[in-house]
Amino acid sequence: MAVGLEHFLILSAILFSIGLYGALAKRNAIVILMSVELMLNAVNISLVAFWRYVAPALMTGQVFVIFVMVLAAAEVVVGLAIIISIYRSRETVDVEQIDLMKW
Amino acid sequence: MMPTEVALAIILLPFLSFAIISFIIRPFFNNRPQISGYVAIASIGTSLILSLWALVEVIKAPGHVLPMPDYQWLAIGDTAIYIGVTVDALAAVMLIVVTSVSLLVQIYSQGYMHGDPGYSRYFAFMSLFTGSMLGLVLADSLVFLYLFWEGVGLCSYLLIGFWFHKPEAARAATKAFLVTRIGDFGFLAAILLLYANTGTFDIGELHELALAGALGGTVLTWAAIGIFSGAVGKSAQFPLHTWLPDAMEGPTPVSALIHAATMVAAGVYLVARMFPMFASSTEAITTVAIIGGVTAIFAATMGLVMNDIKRVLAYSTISQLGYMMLGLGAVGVAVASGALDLEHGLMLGVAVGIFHLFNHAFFKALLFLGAGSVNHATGTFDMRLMGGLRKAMPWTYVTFLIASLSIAGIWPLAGFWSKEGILAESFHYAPILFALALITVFLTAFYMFRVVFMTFGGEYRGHSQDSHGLHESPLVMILPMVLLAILAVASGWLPISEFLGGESHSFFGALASPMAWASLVLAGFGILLAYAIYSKKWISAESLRRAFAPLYTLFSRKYWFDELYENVFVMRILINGLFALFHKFDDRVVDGLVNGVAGGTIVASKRIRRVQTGQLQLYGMAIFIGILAIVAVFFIFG
Amino acid sequence: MTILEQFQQWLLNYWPSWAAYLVPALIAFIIIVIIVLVMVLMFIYMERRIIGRFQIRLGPNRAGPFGILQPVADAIKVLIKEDIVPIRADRWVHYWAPIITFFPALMIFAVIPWGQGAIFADLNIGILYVVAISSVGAIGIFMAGWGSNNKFSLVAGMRTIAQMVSYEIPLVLSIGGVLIIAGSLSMMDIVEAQNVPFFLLQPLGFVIFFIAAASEINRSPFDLLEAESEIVTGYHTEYSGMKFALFFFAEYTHAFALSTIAATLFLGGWRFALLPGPIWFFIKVLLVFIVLLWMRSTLPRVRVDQLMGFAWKFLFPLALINLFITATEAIIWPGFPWWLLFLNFAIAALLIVLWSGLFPVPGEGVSFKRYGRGIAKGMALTFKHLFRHPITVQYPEQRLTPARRFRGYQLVWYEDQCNGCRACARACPVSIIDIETRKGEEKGLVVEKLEVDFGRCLFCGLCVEACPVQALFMSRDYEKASYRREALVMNKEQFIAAPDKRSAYAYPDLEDEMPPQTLLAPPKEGR
Amino acid sequence: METGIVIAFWVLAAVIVGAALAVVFFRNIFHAALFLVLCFFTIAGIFVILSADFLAGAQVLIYVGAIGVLIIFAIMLTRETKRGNPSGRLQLPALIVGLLFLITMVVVVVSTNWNVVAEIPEPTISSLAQALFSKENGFVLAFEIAAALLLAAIIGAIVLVREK
Repeated sequence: MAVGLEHFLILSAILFSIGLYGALAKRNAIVILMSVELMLNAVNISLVAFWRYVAPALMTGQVFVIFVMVLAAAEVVVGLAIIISIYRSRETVDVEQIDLMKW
Repeated sequence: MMPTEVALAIILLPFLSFAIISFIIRPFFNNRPQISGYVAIASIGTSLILSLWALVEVIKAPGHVLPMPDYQWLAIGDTAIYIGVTVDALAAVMLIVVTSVSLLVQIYSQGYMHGDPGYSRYFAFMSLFTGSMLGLVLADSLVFLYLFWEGVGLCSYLLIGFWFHKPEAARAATKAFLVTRIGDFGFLAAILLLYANTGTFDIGELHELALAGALGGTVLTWAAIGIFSGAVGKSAQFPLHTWLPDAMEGPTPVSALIHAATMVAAGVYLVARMFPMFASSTEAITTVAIIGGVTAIFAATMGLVMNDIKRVLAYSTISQLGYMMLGLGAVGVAVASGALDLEHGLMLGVAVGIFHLFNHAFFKALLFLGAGSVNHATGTFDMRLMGGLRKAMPWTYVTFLIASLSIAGIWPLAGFWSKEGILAESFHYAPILFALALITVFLTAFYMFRVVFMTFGGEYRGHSQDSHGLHESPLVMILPMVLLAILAVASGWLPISEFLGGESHSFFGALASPMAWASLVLAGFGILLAYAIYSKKWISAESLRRAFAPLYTLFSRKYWFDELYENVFVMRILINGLFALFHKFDDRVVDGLVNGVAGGTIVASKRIRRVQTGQLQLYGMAIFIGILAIVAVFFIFG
Repeated sequence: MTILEQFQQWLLNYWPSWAAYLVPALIAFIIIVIIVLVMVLMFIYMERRIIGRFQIRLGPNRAGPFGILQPVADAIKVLIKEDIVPIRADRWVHYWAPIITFFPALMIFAVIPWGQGAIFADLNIGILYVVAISSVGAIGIFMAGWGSNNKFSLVAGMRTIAQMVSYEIPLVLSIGGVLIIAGSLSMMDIVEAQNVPFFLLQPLGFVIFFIAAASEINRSPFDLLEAESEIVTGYHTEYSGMKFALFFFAEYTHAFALSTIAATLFLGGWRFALLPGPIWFFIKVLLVFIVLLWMRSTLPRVRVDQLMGFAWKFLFPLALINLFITATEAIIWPGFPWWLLFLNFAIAALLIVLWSGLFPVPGEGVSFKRYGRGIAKGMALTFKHLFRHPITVQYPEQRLTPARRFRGYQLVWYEDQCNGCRACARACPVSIIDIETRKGEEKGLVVEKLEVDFGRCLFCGLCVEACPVQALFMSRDYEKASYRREALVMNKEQFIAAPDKRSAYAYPDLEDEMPPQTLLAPPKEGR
Repeated sequence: METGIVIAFWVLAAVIVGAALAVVFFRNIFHAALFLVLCFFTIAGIFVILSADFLAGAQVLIYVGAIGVLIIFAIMLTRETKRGNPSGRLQLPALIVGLLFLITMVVVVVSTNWNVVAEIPEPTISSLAQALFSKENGFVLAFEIAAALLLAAIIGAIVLVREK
């Protein structure tokens, strides 16, 4: 049994769903951030898999992965900065207690 | 052949300097404001040179018209609005007037405005104004023209209220703006009316239509009257004259440039530009003529009794503008009645009016600059606190005197020629107006020399301690005055009239006509009277005042026009009448509607806002549920 | 086609493919591990010896010839120690930390070209792989800091992360210059490209790389994460035994790895005249390492904020500028002719001087005028020491002659001189001299018993001074110890006169017959 | 070779999924973060299998070396480990949504027939560089924008975090 495109896609699907669950269910902002990272990585896997199996000729898939990485880095930097400053002001990173933006 | 870009450059240069001053110099070099002065002067100087070039080209050009292409400005559906510039004789002359006077005035302002905190702002506005005025002059379509028309209106507002910290200045600015707005409304209405009927804004086409009679009589009349109302507003003609005297709150150079030489003349220019249209409607042109005549004499009478030198000059400006209108009107009436053949008549009318405008620009600007210089020395505009400045400031005195003689129409100064032309035409075609004109000549001479004698003759009547502080103004102010004085003497000798298509007049031959003598005699009489009263005190002003008490009060209270407008129109009719109604309507209906809607929204949002839990995860959940839903839809129906 | 691959190809003829691929790989791996182990032990030895020489000491020289077995002894010592885990520690993290610290350092060697074709895997992302892997080590160290539940370790961990993240940037940027010239990421290609060693074409890059690397592997002067004076011994305070050994090992492996990388990227790898490649390679590696030691033995540790400031305000901009300049040169002179090195050296010197001028001395930055010259002087001094003779005294074989008036252990007593006047006993402030006399027949008094309790002696020498007949002397003997208290009580038999033992204390006229005092070790037999 | 890849894939996949689950379900955030790092690392392995070598390196460098470290750092700055890693009110619905999502994606993946091409791509760095930087049909603009984005992010982070 050879490993095909579907394997990688399903792997990324699983990873994505796990990340999704974490992002939706967890209360600690940092864990949510980590889950988001998981989702991004899942996307990367599927992108690379598509590149490898569908269009090895043009590098668009890999280029996209690179940009995803850049975005992930930026997102993590800003996100953690926000979390830390929230922690400074409110002594918590529990998203259920950070609801200043409700009605 | 002159490229179109040059014509555009003439307009754009001042705008450029405005931009430079207000966006670069004011923010970044505010500590060295004089730069902005230099920038403005450089730009306007360049446009002056270009205008001279344009003039030369026009003179060389056949029919004195330079063909210029039009540019599509905007297209609404399939109707495109074209804008472009016309450089013909009229425009060329106006260009020279505007640029030269503006240049001199700005040079003068360097001295006058020196050390003013708003120095840069001042020059920015001046540049903006000059640009708008040039655009107004060169515009060949009514839309374009109206654009710049409002532009100059704005600039005049800004510059009248330049010292906005003075409440009366601010009030005067508002007043000027509103009063002219009334006229502009008529103008705009006329433009729309014309467009509705002809489908074009292009002045040339409109003229052709008008002369061909394609434009219906009433429409034409109303359009012309509407346009004229705009002119009335800008040139402060009879019903709407009240703003100009108050406009003297602005800096004196502003008054010299805007409220004497150029902007107020824009009304006259407008009538001249649209002259064929006026000339083809008897009612319209008659209105012009009558309004002009009435304004001329009626403003002059008020000028008799003012004590504020600038106000006197303001009234004289109004009356002189009336004069020009009168000239245009007189010829126009003749043309309309067919007493004068068409194209010669058209030429003639424009020539008569604009020639006087041309001369008037110079000597009136000079008069204002003189007043400014006097004020620079004495710090007041009240003539009762002046006197005896002849010795203190000889240059100002001489130039002012020349200007006064010129405006009084003394041969061979500039004023004489144009005034004589107007008198001649009005004599031929409109005797009644001629009578008014003659009286005005007398009055003009009288009040001008009243000013001269009260200001420069006799002894200094101001506070004695600063009598020795009197001094001549700096060179930068004197120089433009001298130049203007030369123009005020010589501008009449230029063949402007023929250039515009009017009759030529030989230098001495003019003295042959009785008209000239009549005006000269009247003017001389006026001067003598003034001399008798205000210089030699043979006749005491007091006794005269007592003798003509009712008239005096009438004049000095400006025929109660301000009160009329303030109390009757504004207070009674508008505020207590119309506006009250509107207010009720607003209160009941509009607000009711709005509040109802708002109330509803509030009530609804009280419920709906519960959705906004502020829990990011809930939102994310919603998003993904949505995605799932979409996918499901695809699976089911796709 | 590396040697390994050739081997695999050859094996494919005989073995099934998986074995043919796996076995040689394993062998190569083992070889590399062995090389690393040996080199690391050698590094540890070298470090101690060479730093010793830099500081005019002898390093450890007892275990084995020239003390070459010292690291082995240390290893054994460490390995048989008890493995202590703090009670409140996060055992799991505490356990994995040393492994995660060690393995990245080991994995780096997968792409190091030891010689022509002698490379484990010639990845075409070689240097990227190196950078990526070496950035993993930080996590291990941080795990150690966190896991051992000790605030000093935690602080060390924080410092490490901050330091590594900061210095990784100039490191990578300085490598970028090399990559531009070489036009490839593969280590092999980079070595092949170095007809002129890149430290000539990239002087500034080399300096930056070297400093950043020294900081990456936490060598002094950047060894803040184990600043004894501030945070006990940093992240491995709570480690002992095997785990500590792993950390220790990892540190030297890392040092070795970065030396090899420096040799590969900037010093032309295994390429040089006559000698075979690998030898040159190791020579260069040792050279780099020795420079590291040189720095360590010279420069004091920097302060943490200075550390950050140095990375961000000095190295980072300079690395950027260097990259820019290199790229420009790549556009103008694509071939990178050799004479470019003069230009680059000039640029480097200029940039360093100018940029350091940006930091005024009172501020936190470096200023070339002050610190640059200071550092240069220090390095020069330690370098001179390298050739000086060590002053260490090899004690048992080698002794120092004490001062001539040394008031040493025990007394020297001339019985025939003594007249038993007991002056010494009376003079002794602690009265430890117990002397008994009896009437003698041929002379006055005969000393029956003379006992001194040297357990209480002050060596004040008053007894000697008090002796009227020059019968009592201090001795120059300083090495006497005994396990039993009684042995310290000495009697007159032990005081028998030995002229060579007596000290000139209180008898200046004896001085000239005595050997001069020796302070440093005598030149010749210093080993 | 092929079998090796297969084995590697299954091992890596198992590790990835396990680590991801650990990230989500571990009580100790620090451990969760470490498993996140492990997950990143193994994903780099997956990239290697997919013969995207450069991406593998970049993955390790960026995710393990930078992002992982940052997250650990943040965990330590916000001392939340005592509170552990609790689940919120949405735990169950989140689980359901996640599972549904997984199912849909798997279904989609399986039901689509991908036109897979057989060719094995050669080492990709140079072609990747071409794709990134070549002026025509390259991603230069996007690249520059990404750089600008990073700069903005850095500055924003500094502004956010530093004490006034």
